[in-house]
Amino acid sequence: MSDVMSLLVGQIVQNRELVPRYFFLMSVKLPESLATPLPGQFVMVRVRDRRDLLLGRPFSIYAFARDKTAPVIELLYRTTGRGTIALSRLKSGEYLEILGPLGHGFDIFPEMKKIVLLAGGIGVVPLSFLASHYRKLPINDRLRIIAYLGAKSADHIVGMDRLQETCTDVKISTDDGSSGYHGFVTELLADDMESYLHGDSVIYACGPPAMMKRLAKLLGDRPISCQVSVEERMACGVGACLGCAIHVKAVGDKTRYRRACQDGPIFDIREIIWN
Amino acid sequence: MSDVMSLLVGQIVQNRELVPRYFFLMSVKLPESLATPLPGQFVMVRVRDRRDLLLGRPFSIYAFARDKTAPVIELLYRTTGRGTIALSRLKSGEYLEILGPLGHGFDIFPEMKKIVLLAGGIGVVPLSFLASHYRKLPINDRLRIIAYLGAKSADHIVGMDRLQETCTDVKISTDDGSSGYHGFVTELLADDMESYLHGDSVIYACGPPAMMKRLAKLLGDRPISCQVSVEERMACGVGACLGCAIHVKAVGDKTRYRRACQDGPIFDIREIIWN
Amino acid sequence: MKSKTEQINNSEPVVAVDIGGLILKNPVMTASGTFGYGKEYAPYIDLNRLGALIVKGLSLEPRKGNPPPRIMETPCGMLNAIGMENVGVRAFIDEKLPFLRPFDVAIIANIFGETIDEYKKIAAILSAAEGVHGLEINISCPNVKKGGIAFGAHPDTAYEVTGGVKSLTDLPVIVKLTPNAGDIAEIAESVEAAGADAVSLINTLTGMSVDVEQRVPHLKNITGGLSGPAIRPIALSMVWEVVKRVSIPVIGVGGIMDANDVLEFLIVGARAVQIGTASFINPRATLDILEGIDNYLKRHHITDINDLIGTLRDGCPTS
Amino acid sequence: MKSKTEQINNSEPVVAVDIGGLILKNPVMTASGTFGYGKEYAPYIDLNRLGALIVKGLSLEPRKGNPPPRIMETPCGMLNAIGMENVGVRAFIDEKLPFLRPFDVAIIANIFGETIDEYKKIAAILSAAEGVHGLEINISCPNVKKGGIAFGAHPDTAYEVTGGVKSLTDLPVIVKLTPNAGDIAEIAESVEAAGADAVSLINTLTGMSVDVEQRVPHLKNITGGLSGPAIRPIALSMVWEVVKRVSIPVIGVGGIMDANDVLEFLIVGARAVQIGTASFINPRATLDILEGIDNYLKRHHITDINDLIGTLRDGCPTS
Ligand SMILES: Cc1cc2nc3c(=O)[nH]c(=O)nc-3n(C[C@H](O)[C@H](O)[C@H](O)COP(=O)(O)OP(=O)(O)OC[C@H]3O[C@@H](n4cnc5c(N)ncnc54)[C@H](O)[C@@H]3O)c2cc1C
Ligand SMILES: Cc1cc2nc3c(=O)[nH]c(=O)nc-3n(C[C@H](O)[C@H](O)[C@H](O)COP(=O)(O)OP(=O)(O)OC[C@H]3O[C@@H](n4cnc5c(N)ncnc54)[C@H](O)[C@@H]3O)c2cc1C
Ligand SMILES: Cc1cc2nc3c(=O)[nH]c(=O)nc-3n(C[C@H](O)[C@H](O)[C@H](O)COP(=O)(O)O)c2cc1C
Ligand SMILES: Cc1cc2nc3c(=O)[nH]c(=O)nc-3n(C[C@H](O)[C@H](O)[C@H](O)COP(=O)(O)O)c2cc1C
Ligand code: FES
Ligand code: FES
Repeated sequence: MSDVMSLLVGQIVQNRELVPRYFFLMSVKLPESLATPLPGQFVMVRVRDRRDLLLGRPFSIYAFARDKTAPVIELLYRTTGRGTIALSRLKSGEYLEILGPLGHGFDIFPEMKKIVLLAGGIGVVPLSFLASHYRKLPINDRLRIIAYLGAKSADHIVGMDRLQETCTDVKISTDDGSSGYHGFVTELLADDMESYLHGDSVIYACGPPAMMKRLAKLLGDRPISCQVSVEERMACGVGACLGCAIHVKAVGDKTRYRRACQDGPIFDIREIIWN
Repeated sequence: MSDVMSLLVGQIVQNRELVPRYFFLMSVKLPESLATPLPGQFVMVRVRDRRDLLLGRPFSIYAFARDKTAPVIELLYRTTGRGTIALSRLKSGEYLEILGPLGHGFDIFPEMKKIVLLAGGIGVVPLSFLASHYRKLPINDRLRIIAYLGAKSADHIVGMDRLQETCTDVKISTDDGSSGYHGFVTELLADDMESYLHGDSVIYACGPPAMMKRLAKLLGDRPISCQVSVEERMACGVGACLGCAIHVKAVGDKTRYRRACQDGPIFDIREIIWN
Repeated sequence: MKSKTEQINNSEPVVAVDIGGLILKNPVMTASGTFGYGKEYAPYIDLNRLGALIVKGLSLEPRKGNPPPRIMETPCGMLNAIGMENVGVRAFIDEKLPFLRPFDVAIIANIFGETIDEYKKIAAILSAAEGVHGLEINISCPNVKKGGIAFGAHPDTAYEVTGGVKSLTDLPVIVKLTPNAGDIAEIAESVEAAGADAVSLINTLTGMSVDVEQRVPHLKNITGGLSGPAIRPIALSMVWEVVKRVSIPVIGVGGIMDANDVLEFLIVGARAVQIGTASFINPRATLDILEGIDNYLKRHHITDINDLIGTLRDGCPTS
Repeated sequence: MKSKTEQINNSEPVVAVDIGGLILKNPVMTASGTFGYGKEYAPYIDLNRLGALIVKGLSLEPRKGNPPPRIMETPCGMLNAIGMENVGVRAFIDEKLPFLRPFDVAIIANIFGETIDEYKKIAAILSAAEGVHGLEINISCPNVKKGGIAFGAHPDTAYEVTGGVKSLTDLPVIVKLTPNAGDIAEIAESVEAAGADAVSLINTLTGMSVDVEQRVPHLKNITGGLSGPAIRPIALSMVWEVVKRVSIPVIGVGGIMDANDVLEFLIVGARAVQIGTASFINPRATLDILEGIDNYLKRHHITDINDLIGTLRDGCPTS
């Protein structure tokens, strides 16, 4: 039965406030049976015994390590509602219910030379994991990883430290100009876009819908592939409830819905209909 | 506004397992505005933010102290369901919502010489507080407090230590004979009953309905007054919902319902209709 | 521009609402049966601050109520089968109303009967009493003359009760609707036609819970009424249905715990709300909610709460 | 005596139940729409261990479903407005059924249509397919011919759909009842008269929730169906009403999270249960529940689960 997946009980190793009442970094120790997660995959997280917080909350995996004692995953999250606030109050030693890893990870292109990451706010999470994954590949030597990191303001920048370890270059933008480029992170990318159109680059992006929409427009049909991680409310996380519908293009002029969880959360940006 | 009562936020000072997975002793630090509780009064306790555990849980007050920093109440509780299990998992430093003290306390009879306490299991809680209250009265010197403590078995005896400090005598019975008298605690009391019928004694009792019913029968119309603390499910604790109905005798042959919370939880044993 | 915003921020928003001619200071009322006769909560809150105080349901004669256990907790909710215990309308006037009269708050008497005649008698008695500002008719009760089916289950019986009461009182009449009927909006239309000044909804949903170890219902009465946050989404959707069908004010009730919940009902179109089970959990719930509403109105630069009512937009949240 | 007790404790209790001629290994089924087409949960549990597997609701033609957001959490519950997205009955047979056939588990197809004719066509197609062991008719769907009111809202339309499907199939037919009708027991009687082999209840209750910051509904569809533990007391009381009125098997659905919840339904009189939302929270919920039931039966020395069904006693818990 060891290859059967199941809901796992994880124990919190650490739950640290990075930006007060806003960003938290949590590491969770899990049973050996946890499958090795791929960058872009996510987990459904529940606080044990909390029937009022009924559904699991989806979180991308920020980092993974299989240390001597057990597998440990790291989550980086923002408190936005009841569930994440409840999470932020948990202390090390407490238990969580974790389902995953779920969904498909990012496609890896070992033939590329430049890996471009576009992160809006908390969107840095799967991209940071992806960067460290690329760095572990044998192609590492010739690989340039350039990260564009957008935030509301200087004190809302999160994930910088890790990116600086794995990326060749990290470029910052803030909406209020308090750090780096003053404006949207997509504009920052736009300035460099030409240099990525030589068939040796790929873009990975994750961020708020507005950013994704701008990016889609910016890319148009320029010759570069781009994968994005999308967010939609989820109930099951495994493709059964059809709750997490993402509007995508289908054959001809038609459109259809795909499941963010099972068919995603990684999609080709050009497949998605942004509205 | 300081004399207006309100829902208080208490902080757990200690939450200790006395009998594994069964009895717990909790002390809670409360704001200065807490009114001084009387023996027999209770509090409604809620775990903060737990909408699934919607209603407060009523608990008699086990002890009270107004130490240098703040008032502290002690609760002694048994885990029986979701609410008490959730309570038992809380750690010191965590917060509770507390309403109270509520209800009426036991009547105090300073003219009595013998105070007889009859406790079944967790029923020891309000009686132990009562004993220490009597001990603080100026009549202390001439006061004999005799406690009869019934439990399932030796390892389910709880509250002994405190009773031994405050009582002249503590008599034990267990259902299985593993400690003290083998049988029901009411039988133990029955043996001594004659000595309490001289107008200088009063009985206070708290325990499971079966014990209370036996006691009522044992007392019949013997010349001794007896006050009991009753239990019934509660929603508001303040007399508004009428949820906590206790069936009592009314004028003539009639019966009516009274509220365990506001009209009790202390009643004259002879008022109640045990069924 | 900035100075204007500041001005708005500093001045208190208008929160008074008009319920069929009864002007309430604010839209927050207590729900019948969850606030006793008012006195029980007087040690906890200043009753003058409430929009209205609705008392426990009153019958013509005193009622003893159901045998215990009468309540049970359920996931995010509670069941109750109090059995309509109350002191009766005359004892209410003699023993309970004198305590309430000095307060500057609208007192609404919730009433119920087993026949239309009973409803009418109670209404007449209360209308003659000083210090009652409105009536709320609970039509969830079984109609003994029509085989025990609730008055509120059929448009015609609901119409009759409402019309009967209206013919005997000058007080504003709120009809409280039950969710256990087929089409609640149809009943609402019917009581509007009968002259109701407002409708309130929802009363509790019939529910049940069982002790599996002993194989007995948790309530002696077997079934009870479900209230609390569990039912809020149901109440909200019923209010949404009803506001589209009637033009009299709609009062939202069901599972409201905080200001956010109240705002949902107002945005959907409720003119006022009632706080029930929440008062059990926090006696100050009504006033905490009022503060929360005030903050919201200020934050959103809404100067009059009536400008918020019924402003649900189409579309979906953008994030 | 002691050796007898031990013997009982050691032998496995009988848990098979008979649902209108369909013998299920045990009374635990998956609820339609909460278990996909079965395959989605195959990595998590051994499908062979289920009492029955009910697939996502099927229509004659594929359906795209509603625009997102489609779901929202509520206190102890969730709202969904999937909009009946499904691959259509033919693609189900061609693409989904082959995966399920090798399993030794009763496969029940949940079906819905907008006209009686559609229901009949789907039933006929499925009856001809190998590997479908029963049909569950979802009558919560709006009847386009009768002004969009749900088939399940009226005894006559419920009767017609049931009779129509029964005339075209030899498979056992379960009719799934909606709680959004006035008197659910009346509908149950009506579908029993039309030949239903069993009824299942409840489907979701209509609910709603609003984002007060943006003043938009949380669901793009505005309203959705409420499921999860919040509705359990309501489902249980409806099952209790229905078992008193029909003699066909009743299947309990609504808010079941654990074995204790299942036992409540069985004790009240349900012959089997369906697990819905709980599978989202724990993919193994059905099997964990089975283990819990087994423990209970052993602890209570019940050798056949059928001896537990409908054994609710009068009176109240003694403690
Ligand atoms: C694949 C995926 C990966 C994600 N990765 C991260 C991450 O690494 N870090 C992080 O901070 N957040 C991440 N999110 C968003 C995160 O799931 C939500 O912020 C979280 O669910 C909010 O829960 P809440 O109870 O605090 O908010 P509430 O608004 O109270 O939640 C109510 C309901 O809405 C759902 N919900 C609310 N916002 C979102 C959202 N943006 N996406 C999906 N569901 C939502 C909740 O899950 C819940 O069911 C991810 C979402 C998805 C789909
Ligand atoms: C005045 C009073 C004083 C009490 N003092 C103590 C005490 O000092 N120590 C102690 O251990 N217990 C005491 N109890 C009992 C205690 O309230 C219950 O054990 C507790 O509420 C059980 O909650 P639960 O969630 O664990 O149980 P569950 O059975 O899961 O609770 C479900 C619901 O039933 C109610 N309930 C269950 N059992 C009881 C009960 N016996 N009395 C009242 N409500 C109940 C709960 O409050 C809750 O609303 C007292 C009860 C009353 C009325
Ligand atoms: C204990 C209790 C007693 C109630 N008594 C009455 C009543 O006498 N008359 C009435 O119209 N509604 C009564 N109700 C219903 C409430 O007024 C309200 O409609 C319902 O509880 C839903 O609101 P809530 O979820 O905020 O509690 C009672 C509810 C509870 C919980
Ligand atoms: C996401 C979702 C989709 C559903 N789809 C269907 C469906 O297609 N057909 C149907 O008859 N019921 C459907 N239901 C209702 C469930 O089968 C079940 O009746 C309801 O959810 C109550 O059970 P629960 O509280 O255990 O979830 C659906 C429920 C959910 C939550
Ligand atoms: S979350 Fe259930 S299908 Fe995606
Ligand atoms: S608990 Fe509400 S009246 Fe006693």
